[in-house]
Amino acid sequence: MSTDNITHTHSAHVSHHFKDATQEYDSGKQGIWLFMVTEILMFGAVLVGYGIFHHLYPAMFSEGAKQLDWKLGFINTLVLIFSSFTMAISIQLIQRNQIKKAAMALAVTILCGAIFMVIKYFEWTHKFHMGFYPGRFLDMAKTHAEHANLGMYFGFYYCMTGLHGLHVLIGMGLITWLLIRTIRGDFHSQYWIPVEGVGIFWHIVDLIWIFLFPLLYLVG
Amino acid sequence: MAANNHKHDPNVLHPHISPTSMYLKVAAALFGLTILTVVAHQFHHQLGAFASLVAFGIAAVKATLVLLYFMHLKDDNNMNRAIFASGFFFLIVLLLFSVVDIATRVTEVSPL
Amino acid sequence: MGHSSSAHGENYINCEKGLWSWLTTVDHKRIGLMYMITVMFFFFVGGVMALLLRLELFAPNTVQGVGQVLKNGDVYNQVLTYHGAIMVFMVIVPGIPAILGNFFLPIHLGAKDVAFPKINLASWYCFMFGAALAIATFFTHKIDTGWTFYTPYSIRTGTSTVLMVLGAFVMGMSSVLTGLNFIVTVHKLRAPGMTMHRMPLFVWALYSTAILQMLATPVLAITLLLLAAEKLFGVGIFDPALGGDPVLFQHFFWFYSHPAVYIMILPAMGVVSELIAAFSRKVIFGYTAIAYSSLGIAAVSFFVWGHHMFVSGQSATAGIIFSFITMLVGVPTAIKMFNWVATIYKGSVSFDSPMLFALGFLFLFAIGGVTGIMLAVLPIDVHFHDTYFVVAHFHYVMVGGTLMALMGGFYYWFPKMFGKMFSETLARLSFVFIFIGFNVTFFPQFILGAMGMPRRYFDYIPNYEALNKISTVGSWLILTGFLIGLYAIVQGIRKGEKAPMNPWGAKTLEWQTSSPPPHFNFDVEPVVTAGPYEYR
Amino acid sequence: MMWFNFAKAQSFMPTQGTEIAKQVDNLYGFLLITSFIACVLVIGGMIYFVLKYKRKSDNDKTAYISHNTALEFLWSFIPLVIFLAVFAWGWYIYHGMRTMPKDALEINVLGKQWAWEIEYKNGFKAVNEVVVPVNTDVKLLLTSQDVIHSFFVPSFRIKQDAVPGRYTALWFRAEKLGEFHVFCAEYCGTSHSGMIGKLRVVTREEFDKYMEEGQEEGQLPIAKRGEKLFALKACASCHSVDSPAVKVGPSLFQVFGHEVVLEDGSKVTADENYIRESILQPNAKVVKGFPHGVMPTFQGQINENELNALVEYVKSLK
Repeated sequence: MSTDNITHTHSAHVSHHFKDATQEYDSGKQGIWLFMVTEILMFGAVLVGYGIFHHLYPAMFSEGAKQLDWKLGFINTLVLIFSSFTMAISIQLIQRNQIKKAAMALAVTILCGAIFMVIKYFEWTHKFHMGFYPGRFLDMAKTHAEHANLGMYFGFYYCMTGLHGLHVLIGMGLITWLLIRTIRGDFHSQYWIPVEGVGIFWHIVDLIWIFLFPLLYLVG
Repeated sequence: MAANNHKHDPNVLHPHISPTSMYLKVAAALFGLTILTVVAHQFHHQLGAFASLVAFGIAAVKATLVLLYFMHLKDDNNMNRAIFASGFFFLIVLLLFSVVDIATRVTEVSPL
Repeated sequence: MGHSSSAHGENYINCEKGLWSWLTTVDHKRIGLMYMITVMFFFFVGGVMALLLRLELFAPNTVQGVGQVLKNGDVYNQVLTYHGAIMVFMVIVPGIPAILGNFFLPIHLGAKDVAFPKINLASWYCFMFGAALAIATFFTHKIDTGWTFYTPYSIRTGTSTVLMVLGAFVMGMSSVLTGLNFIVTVHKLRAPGMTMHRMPLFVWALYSTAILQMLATPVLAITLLLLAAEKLFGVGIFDPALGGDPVLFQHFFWFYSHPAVYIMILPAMGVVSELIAAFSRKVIFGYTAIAYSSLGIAAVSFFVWGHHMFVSGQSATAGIIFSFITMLVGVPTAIKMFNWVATIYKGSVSFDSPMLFALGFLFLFAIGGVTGIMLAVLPIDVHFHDTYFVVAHFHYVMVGGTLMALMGGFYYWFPKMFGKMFSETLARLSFVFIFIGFNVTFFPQFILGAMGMPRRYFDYIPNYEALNKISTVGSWLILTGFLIGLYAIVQGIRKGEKAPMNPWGAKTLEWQTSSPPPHFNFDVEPVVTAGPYEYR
Repeated sequence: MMWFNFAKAQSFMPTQGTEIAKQVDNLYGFLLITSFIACVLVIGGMIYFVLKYKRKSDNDKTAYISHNTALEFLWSFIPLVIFLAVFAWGWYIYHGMRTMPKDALEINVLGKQWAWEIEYKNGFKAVNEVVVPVNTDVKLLLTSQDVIHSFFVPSFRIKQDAVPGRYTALWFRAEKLGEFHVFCAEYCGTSHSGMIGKLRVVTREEFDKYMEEGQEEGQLPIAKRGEKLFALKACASCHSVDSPAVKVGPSLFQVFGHEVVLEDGSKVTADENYIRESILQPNAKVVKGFPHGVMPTFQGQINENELNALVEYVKSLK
């Protein structure tokens, strides 16, 4: 613990309508968790749809899952977990006032996000190339699809990975903003709530991928 | 963490700082579990119906690790835990009632 | 308390000047007023649409063209869709929480502001942006899906549904942000001594509403996104052509939209609790029951959405379960009604215009409530579903309930918001016109529904003519009432007498700061020692 | 039970065409009366209290009654009991509504924008008219070819959505002879309110005769067949045939042999080939003042014989 360099100037970070730093910190944290609930419900509703249709058309979903390359999904899972680790570490480093290292950790996190997106990009373009478009645009002749409604599987695939990818991009944007502020010296052992907030968001993105990976690539 | 500690000035935060070793251990566990998922998948023909159960069981364990250690729910207050749990609760409600409808659609008789 | 900064005349309105200071403000009071102006504007637009619909229905198109006001069925359907979508997403849902809630929730708690003032402002911009997207469809391809966007119609119709659902999505964001702010404010920013059980019932209602906003809106958001994806990329989830299920769309939609009904009515109930207590000068009867019934309604409302789908092709089993749980939601609602009436008992009742609106609310909500129970009964709903009976029912609840409470609350807090008094005569006159006009408009629609007239009809068989005529005439009375009300407001703001600190003699915290309140609500942070309705 | 019948008379429900309708009306009557009593209690109590406890002076003392547990329990419990009783009653009737009788006469109903297409088991098709024998169990199998519609017979108190991609079912046993309205109760677009059919309840003999006549349809004159087809394909939802009035599309009354102005201002005579082309490729030559792409193409959906019949029918509209 290196909380010894506290000075009272830090309380200048407390907004006017809060009494003290504790109240502000607790409020901020609660707000973030509330927002995460909306994320869970949003993704969860698609998962509910996925679950229902998977149950109705197991063979079709199995055919769809076989078209995906689990190795890419596997690599992406590892990349995201590693980025989650660096994100968590960055907060801990800021709490210990090791700002430079924290900035490094944040930069690595952004890099991991970028790697994830690049792999995703190649996955998607490959699928397009093969004719696996979503829904009714799926090229039945080119893909030799056995099930007439295979497009629905890819509908789910693109919706889920697309929405997730969008979150990765938003997360990368937010972390870039954090990185700039970290380098500028805005964060320290008495003020890190934005880092923690974005961190929780980033972990949620990771968490969702942890479920998407077996759901889309492995189960069939 | 940061619970109102009357001995201290509330204007000074005393975060609960987890050691780096803890993060490393959790990350290693997550990596290991991911590999385990893939290994289990190689035997999905033998596992049959259990294949998806195993895959989601492992995913659930991974998710719990992330929640407890990376997102610090382990050290957080009950309110935030309840808030987060409520999301899953209402998700289950959505699933349950939709399934009740879809699974009992019979045109001939009202079963109840 | 009781210190006043009005001595040197500085308040939240005049502390900063210029349009820019309003557009960049993070003051919850100013944001409340900005919501007020925008919501009033959209209410006007939606109201004009309603008048057009009623005008069209004045007569059936017996001989081609005669009795026809709108060009054809398509135009009618568009007007109907905009009326529904605007009134739901831009007026009733944000109505009370975003205007009165934003303004008074922090003051009621003795706080300086909501927990996240910048997010509060962002929520207003989200609302404006979403509304702009929705209104933009008006200038591209007008939408005609109805506000419910049912698939597969919404996928097949060649209109700009995507833009509209994106608009609703962004407005949903705004709703989520407001809810998030309120929950954290209630949890974390209460003044010393302000325990949860000393909060005014309006705050309890807003708190319950905020929980609904947080938990229900995301599902609507994803449903609308999936609908947009369906329309753009044909993903097939809701499209029967690919094995998708249009009824599943209805499940997802009503998972939000039923709780949304309570998002609309719970704050109104909160306002009414305030009004009844203040104008009876009496402690509210059954504070705990009212407070927890709000939470109860919020919780149970997530389990009843299927009662919108009794004839949709949903299974009989699901229908029966949903009908049963719906009955349970009736109980906390009934409790509130009885508690309000019991509060009046042995009170000292004044008939100031806000109280008239509150009594009007009780009257109309009683009718809306009992017809709601009827609609929850399976075989009755099979007959009434999608008829004018339903239209009448939800207008009794949404307009007779929410809008009456909004008007009542607005007059009640007008002196505090603007520091001026309004003309009591005009306000009462406006009430009389709205109340009578409302009943003339919507009561005949119950009968029309019983007779079997389906809703969303551009034209009807001659049997239904007489009642439709009455209904249309009623809509003109409502218009008159609202115009008088608008005049009363404008006149009050411009020329009203200076308002005292506590014109009604009420006990909640907002009446213990100056009118209008100072920038940070209180000169000295209040310390609370008693409940909100201690009239002894 | 005078008062009960009185309440029902005030309920404005349409004719009771079935036994189920009577059951529904009884429950509705009960609900109306209980609701009325509840409203009188609440609204009456409210009015009585506000008048009795009207403010006399600004210093009125009010009673401090914060709660009353017994009272609160009562007014939670009594409504709960009533609600549950009403639910159980409703459940009983609903069970009857949703349990399909065995050996019922089955009729297929297809909803489409904006007409009901009825198909009997012997292959006879009709549009917007369901004919059923009296005192017979009838089961309707509903589906839709485009969007969701809802088959609603107010006099029978029954309603069921017709959902594309699957079947839903509905049954009734008509007890009264006569004609009843069939409405579409689920919003389905432009002519939603025009999607009105009739349900004709006839005697067994008349029904059998109707079925026979339907089978002899093949021997009708060609223009008559065209007329039937015109109704069957729901052309009548958009084109008027007996007056120049405009519905969704142009009127076909007295069109044949006359010149029509197209959207580019050019003129064309409405001869057989123009009508044929307008049926098969509706967007090829659109009449001035009408939007593109509204009329669906019938290419591949009707055969040459049917096309002939339709052209002949349009020719006959004088």
